[in-house]
Amino acid sequence: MYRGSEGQWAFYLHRISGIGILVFLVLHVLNIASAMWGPEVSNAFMKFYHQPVFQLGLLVLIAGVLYHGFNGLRIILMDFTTWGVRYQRQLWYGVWVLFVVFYLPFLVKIGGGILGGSHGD
Amino acid sequence: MDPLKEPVPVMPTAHYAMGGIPTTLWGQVIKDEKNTVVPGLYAAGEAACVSLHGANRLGTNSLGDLVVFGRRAGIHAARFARDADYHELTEEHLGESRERIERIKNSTGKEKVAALRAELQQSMMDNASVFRTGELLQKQVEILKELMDRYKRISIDDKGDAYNTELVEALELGYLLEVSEALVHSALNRTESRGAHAREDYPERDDENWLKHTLAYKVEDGKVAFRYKPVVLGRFEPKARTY
Amino acid sequence: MAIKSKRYQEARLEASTNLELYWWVFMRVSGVVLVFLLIGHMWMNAVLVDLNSIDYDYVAKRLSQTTWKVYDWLILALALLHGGNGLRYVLDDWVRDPAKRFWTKVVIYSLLAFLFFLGSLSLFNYDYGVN
Amino acid sequence: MQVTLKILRFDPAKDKKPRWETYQVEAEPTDRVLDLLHKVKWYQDGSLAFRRSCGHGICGSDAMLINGKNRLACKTLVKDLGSVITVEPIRGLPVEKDLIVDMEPFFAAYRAVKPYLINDEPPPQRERLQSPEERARFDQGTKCILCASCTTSCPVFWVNGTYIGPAAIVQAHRFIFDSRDRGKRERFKALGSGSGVWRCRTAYNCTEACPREIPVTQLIEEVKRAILFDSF
Repeated sequence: MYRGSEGQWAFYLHRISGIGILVFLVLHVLNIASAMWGPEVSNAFMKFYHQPVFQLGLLVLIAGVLYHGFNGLRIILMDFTTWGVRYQRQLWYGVWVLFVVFYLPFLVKIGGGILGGSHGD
Repeated sequence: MDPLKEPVPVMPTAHYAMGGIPTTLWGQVIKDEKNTVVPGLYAAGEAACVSLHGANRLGTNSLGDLVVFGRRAGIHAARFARDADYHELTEEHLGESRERIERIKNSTGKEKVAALRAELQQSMMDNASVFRTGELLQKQVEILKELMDRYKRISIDDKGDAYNTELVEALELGYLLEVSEALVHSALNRTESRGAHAREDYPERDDENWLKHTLAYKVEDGKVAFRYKPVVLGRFEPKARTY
Repeated sequence: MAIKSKRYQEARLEASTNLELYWWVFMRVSGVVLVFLLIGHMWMNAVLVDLNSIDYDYVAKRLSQTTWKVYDWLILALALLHGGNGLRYVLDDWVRDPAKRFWTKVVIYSLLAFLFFLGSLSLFNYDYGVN
Repeated sequence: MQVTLKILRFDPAKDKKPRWETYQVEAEPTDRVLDLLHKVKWYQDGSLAFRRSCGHGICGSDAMLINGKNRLACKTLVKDLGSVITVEPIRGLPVEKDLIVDMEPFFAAYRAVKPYLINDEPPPQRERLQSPEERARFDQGTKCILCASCTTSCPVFWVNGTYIGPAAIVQAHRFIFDSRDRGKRERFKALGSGSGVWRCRTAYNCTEACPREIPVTQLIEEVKRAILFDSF
């Protein structure tokens, strides 16, 4: 593995999270669109997705969205300011600070749900 | 490194090789004192000697060699290539070069290129440096004879054809030896001091006998013959360096 | 790169249009918008409500309001375009064989177009029995 | 000190794929990696092949992947690496032999950005004058020695062989921002294509690899903005 530093990992994570989000988007749209076939089909789908393993997956997804989004803002700052490139490292750490701040509520709520065993019914 | 805590490493390097393959103002190689051109052969840069610098060459002076005479040589060579016809290239033409390569590749001698080169460098540094004497140079003549002899018994590990840099280094050592021979014999021959050639046994410049270029010709290993070419003086006459 | 492409696909990669520039700008503009839309979307559906209580009725009630229809459709459209183009970058990087790359793209673009059609349909063309 | 030198070797005449070879070398902490390679080549295994020329970080011929990073062998000291040193050829270019790679794709990209002054206006009576500020605008790019450390450290270049690469973009920058040059539109053509500057993903490996300390990513971003503002 090439021993690159922050920038390299920022890029790899951005790419992986992006692909992950796109895959989820496919499932999500199919899931919501199932409503067109009426309450029975739709509720069956939803119940399936309410299993804890998918909740964990959802936590990973939310992490991906938050990272991809905040790092995307970092990229925009680097592209359109004269100082962004110079402070790319600090900006990346800033991305993680924002990430933690925004991720905690999701972690508490969804994580609590998984541990609390409420599976929607 | 921190110069307050450790000594600064200092390493001498070869700054520039003065002299070289004599050329015309267009970079064409000339082979004798009558400026006879070798058609189609060009030299430029440090390898060449348009005699731009006189008997001493100062830092960055070689820019002139590159920017002016490199360009002129390129222009002339391109012109020559456009008008010239191809020569028939036969096995016979390749013979000598191929033989040289095959001899090194197939040799089972015990001499190693790196060791021989290190000896050559050290002895040239000791005996044919900036300040030289007849005695030291004579000693170096003998050392070169011996090194030339041992060079015939070098062998290499790499027998391959692709990027055989070991073979290249072996060939280069042969050329280094030949250039060293030309340098040492010429320096021994020139019994005066001029520019960067400082003979401690002949400290004065001698324009009467030595205001001329030396052309060195290899006769056989350890034997060099000389011819001389007049110096073309322009607006500036040689003067003693008194500062 | 000097012209050395042997296939149409490679030639297009080397062609000099402003297309790549426009996509580059789009990625940044859509990215900024998506960050806010998605954080809002996730916050509303995973923090403000219990995720596990979401069922047909919840979705139906939500999607009966035009605001959320437009909001969700904006996410759908921008995310598909942003993600689709991102995937194109990835494929251009990772799939070197031009023929393979071409067919992978055909399949993926078709899938994304189908998703867009399906998603839009479920958002606008269906009233979920709530009026 | 004793140094264990691991070199990724490849001989096209014998090997199907590269293999690791280990050498024990006696070294001073102030020795350069190039010195170690010479010790191996001259006194242990003459078949080891690598490029080097000036040995002073100017000619740009001995860029290698040393302990996981692209560096010049002639500027990297043993004391900064420790007693186990791995040396591999730079990535993304075809290996010819051992540490020697085929640089042709690299130079093809270099030629594509027309790295020379373009100006059709009739030459002035004397020089084309330039203020110190105008000269400073492109100063950083002039330090490039074309060693390919940046381009071959780029994660996009490794997987996408058609990407023009940081080095070529730095060279383009050097002329785009030269007040005497009139050829930026021609360069934008090469840079604006699918394999051009928009492929850059700002991973910063190039900036960190540059032995001349050129802020490569910053120059690339400046080129992006130059094309952007030129088009809108």
